[in-house]
Amino acid sequence: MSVVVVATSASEWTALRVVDSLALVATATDRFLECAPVMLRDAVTGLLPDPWRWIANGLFAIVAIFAVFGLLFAFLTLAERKILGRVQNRPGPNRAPTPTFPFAKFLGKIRTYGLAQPFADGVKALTKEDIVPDGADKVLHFLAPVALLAFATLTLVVIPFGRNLVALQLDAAVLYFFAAGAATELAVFMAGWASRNKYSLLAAMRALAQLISYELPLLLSWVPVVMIAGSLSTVAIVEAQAGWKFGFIPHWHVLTPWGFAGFVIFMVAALAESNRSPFDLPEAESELIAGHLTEYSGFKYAFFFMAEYFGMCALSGMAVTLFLGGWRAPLPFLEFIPSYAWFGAKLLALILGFMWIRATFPRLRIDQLTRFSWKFLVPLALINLGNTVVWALMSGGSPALALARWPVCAAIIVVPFVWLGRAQSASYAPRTYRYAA
Amino acid sequence: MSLSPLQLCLLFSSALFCVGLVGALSRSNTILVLLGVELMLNAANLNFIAFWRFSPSPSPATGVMFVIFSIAVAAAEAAVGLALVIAIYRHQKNIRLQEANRLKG
Amino acid sequence: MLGTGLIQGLAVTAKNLVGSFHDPERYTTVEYPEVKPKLPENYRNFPFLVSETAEDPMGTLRCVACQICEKECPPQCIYIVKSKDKKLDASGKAQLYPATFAIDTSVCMSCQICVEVCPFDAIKMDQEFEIATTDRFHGLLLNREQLAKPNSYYHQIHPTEAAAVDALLVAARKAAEEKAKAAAAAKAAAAAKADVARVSRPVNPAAANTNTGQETRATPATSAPQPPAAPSAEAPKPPPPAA
Amino acid sequence: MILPLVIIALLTIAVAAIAMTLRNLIHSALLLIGSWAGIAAFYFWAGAEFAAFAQVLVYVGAVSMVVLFAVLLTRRSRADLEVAPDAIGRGLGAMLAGGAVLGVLFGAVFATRLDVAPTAAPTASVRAIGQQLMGAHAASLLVVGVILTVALLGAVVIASTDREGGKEDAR
Repeated sequence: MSVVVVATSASEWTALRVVDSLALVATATDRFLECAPVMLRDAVTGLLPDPWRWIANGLFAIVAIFAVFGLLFAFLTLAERKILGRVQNRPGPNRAPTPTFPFAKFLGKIRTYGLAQPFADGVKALTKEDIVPDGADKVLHFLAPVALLAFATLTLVVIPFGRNLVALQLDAAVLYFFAAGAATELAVFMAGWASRNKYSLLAAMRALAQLISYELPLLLSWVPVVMIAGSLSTVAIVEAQAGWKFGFIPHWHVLTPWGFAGFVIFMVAALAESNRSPFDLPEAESELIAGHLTEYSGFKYAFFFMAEYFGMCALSGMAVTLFLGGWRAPLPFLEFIPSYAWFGAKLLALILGFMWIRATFPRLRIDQLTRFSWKFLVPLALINLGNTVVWALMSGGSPALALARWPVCAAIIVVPFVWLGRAQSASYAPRTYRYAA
Repeated sequence: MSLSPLQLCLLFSSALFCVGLVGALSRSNTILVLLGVELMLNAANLNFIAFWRFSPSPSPATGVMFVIFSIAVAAAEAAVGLALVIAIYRHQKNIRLQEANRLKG
Repeated sequence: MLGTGLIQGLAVTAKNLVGSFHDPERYTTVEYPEVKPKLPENYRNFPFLVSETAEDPMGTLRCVACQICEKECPPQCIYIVKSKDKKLDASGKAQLYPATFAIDTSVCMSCQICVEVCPFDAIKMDQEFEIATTDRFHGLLLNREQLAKPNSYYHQIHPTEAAAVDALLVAARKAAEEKAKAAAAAKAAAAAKADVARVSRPVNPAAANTNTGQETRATPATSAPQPPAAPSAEAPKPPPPAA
Repeated sequence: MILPLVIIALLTIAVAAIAMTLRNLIHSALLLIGSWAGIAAFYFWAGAEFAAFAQVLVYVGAVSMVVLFAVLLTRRSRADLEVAPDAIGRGLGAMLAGGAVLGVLFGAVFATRLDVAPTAAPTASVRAIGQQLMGAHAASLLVVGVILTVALLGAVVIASTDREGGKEDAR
């Protein structure tokens, strides 16, 4: 049922070429919903002659990604504001009227729980004046949001959104993901520097320090997954999490001690990498008046926003792929639901978690932020790496050994967590002031 | 005369090398000199990949191996070099290479 | 252990998230244009003029154009022109009335000094906050007609304060009546009879708690034990020298 | 086959050359990052995916950050803005030297017979690279690890301030 087309040559890297014909889809699954996206693509691009087809397939994938994630972005902004509102015991945006242009006379204003809010925001962003500061570096000022969005979008292409739904199948897909993601901090720096604003520059420097600090735990946290799965390909990693133990416990990496630790480290680092709330120092509105976003308005600002959500989606999607079994169903009898629906559900759950965290925690100080990474997350991720080795070595032996690895590996990660955590907690103790009485 | 792809690659890398060389020799800013050196290093890496790609009997991934090690060493070099730049700056309040001519602090 | 506090925090926000859906008591906001917020009684913004009745606000203004507030107003946003003629007030006494009474709310700083100095309880603080206008010069300059609001409205927005004011007024009026009666008795005793015209008071429907004429207000200065009214009551009818 | 190579090569060289002539340090650093990305594109063209991603990850992701940090931490003084009197002479000398090296290298490339048939691209799967790294090159990998660690420590030691009692914020 699983069709994994092995990359025959490295230069054949373009386009959705996982499944090239309907026949292959039919072997993949006989359910209509499951293969609907690929069938739709083939119906569109099948009209073209063969040499053009892979380009058309690639374009189709790009359009699909932009359409799906653009729409998702629009409604995630609304969802975020709604959730933040609910957490603060207020209803959130609920007033944007749905345009009823031809029937406005009869219908009046229809307020669909604020569902039209994203479109109102979009129109507002489009029609706002695009302000470029006088002393700004005009080219870089323009380039920064574009580059940021481009890099954020690049990361989306290697994520398998469903069975056979990956825009670009690479041998080293995970490496590609983080290589493309590493470039986003460059764009943030460009934005901060080009604005010629002291706050923006400070934000740029903070962004650099923060992103360098958290790149390390982010990279270290997924290495165990690659070790266990034995591949850097996202498709293969999802494949490695197939099946159920005893028929109901899925073989997801998050359900192992090392996988759980890796997942948590990954998510914390992902929060920092996507500049989300407890770690949103580069755009801290209360101290840096929105940091590198200060001098942006209109659609460039919308681009930054879009890139943030794209990055969040990409990192959450990667977490789903690496730890939560990708597009696989959690229970065998639930497999009738199409794979992309499962992926979407997991993705939304993680993003919801991001929003929940944003609604809860106050912002860290910059020294706490870097200390948390270097003194806590990085050592923990390294220990987790060794933990995985222990796990892998113990899994080969007798059943007793295989059972014993659970407490052993759990202890290997929990003891350092408590120990390092105590030092961390001490460092967050009430601040003593040197000069104040 | 027609150039083989390998020769094109070599021309590419030598041109890049010379750009780095001219930059490293002509600029007085320490950071730019360092960047020129990095560029030269990258040009050398290009050659590894080119020879690996077009060799008659490519041994598995040797060229890539070279490049990976080279990149790692270059990263170390960049880190130390830029730390030196900051040390120089702290010392003489600018980073002009010509003025960094004293061994004694 | 590190992280327990974080989980506690997450639990609190999760409780809010779920609770706000089924428990309207949790809401800290109201859906404003449709639902008006219930303002606290002490809320105030700009002054208004108290009239006895809602039917004839101009005829029953308590204000006698004494101009104390105009002189006391720190930003000088009150403008009063006295009337030439006199008009019977609620208590049936002939009084001056403001021919023009204007407050520039763009200048007013809501200090409430005008309310405190008014000897006649004729000016009070309003709670009307939807005062946006498209004309910043004339739209914010409120005239007599716009300022006048009935006593019942005052009771609506500041119930306890209005009750206290009315109680004082009633007490003052009673004291005045008694004094008037005593004076009348004395007069009757002294100068026999034939002054029936003075005695009959107009019977006002609102008189029970709003009959607060100048006369009743002026008398406590000498007779009634009313400390709050005492300082300003020395100059009853004519505008006093500006302090 | 050849066309992408030519485009990548010309773009990379042009970007690097412009970067080396600009006076604005940030601009030249950003352009150099662009040329590093161009080199990664070349690796990709040559079929060395892993090297390309490593190049992007290390150069565009890490080295560029260090460079930009160094630029930001070293404020430029007035003296840096004006052209030094010996700059022109030095530039000419550099051009001469560079031209000479370029001539020698080009001459060597042209003179040598390198008529290798462009066979099918050799594959370097991640698995093969991993096995090589852990097998034949394990010793070198260790040495590189040591070098990186030492370099990191050395960089911290060099760049750190040695003020007395500099522990004031270390809590």
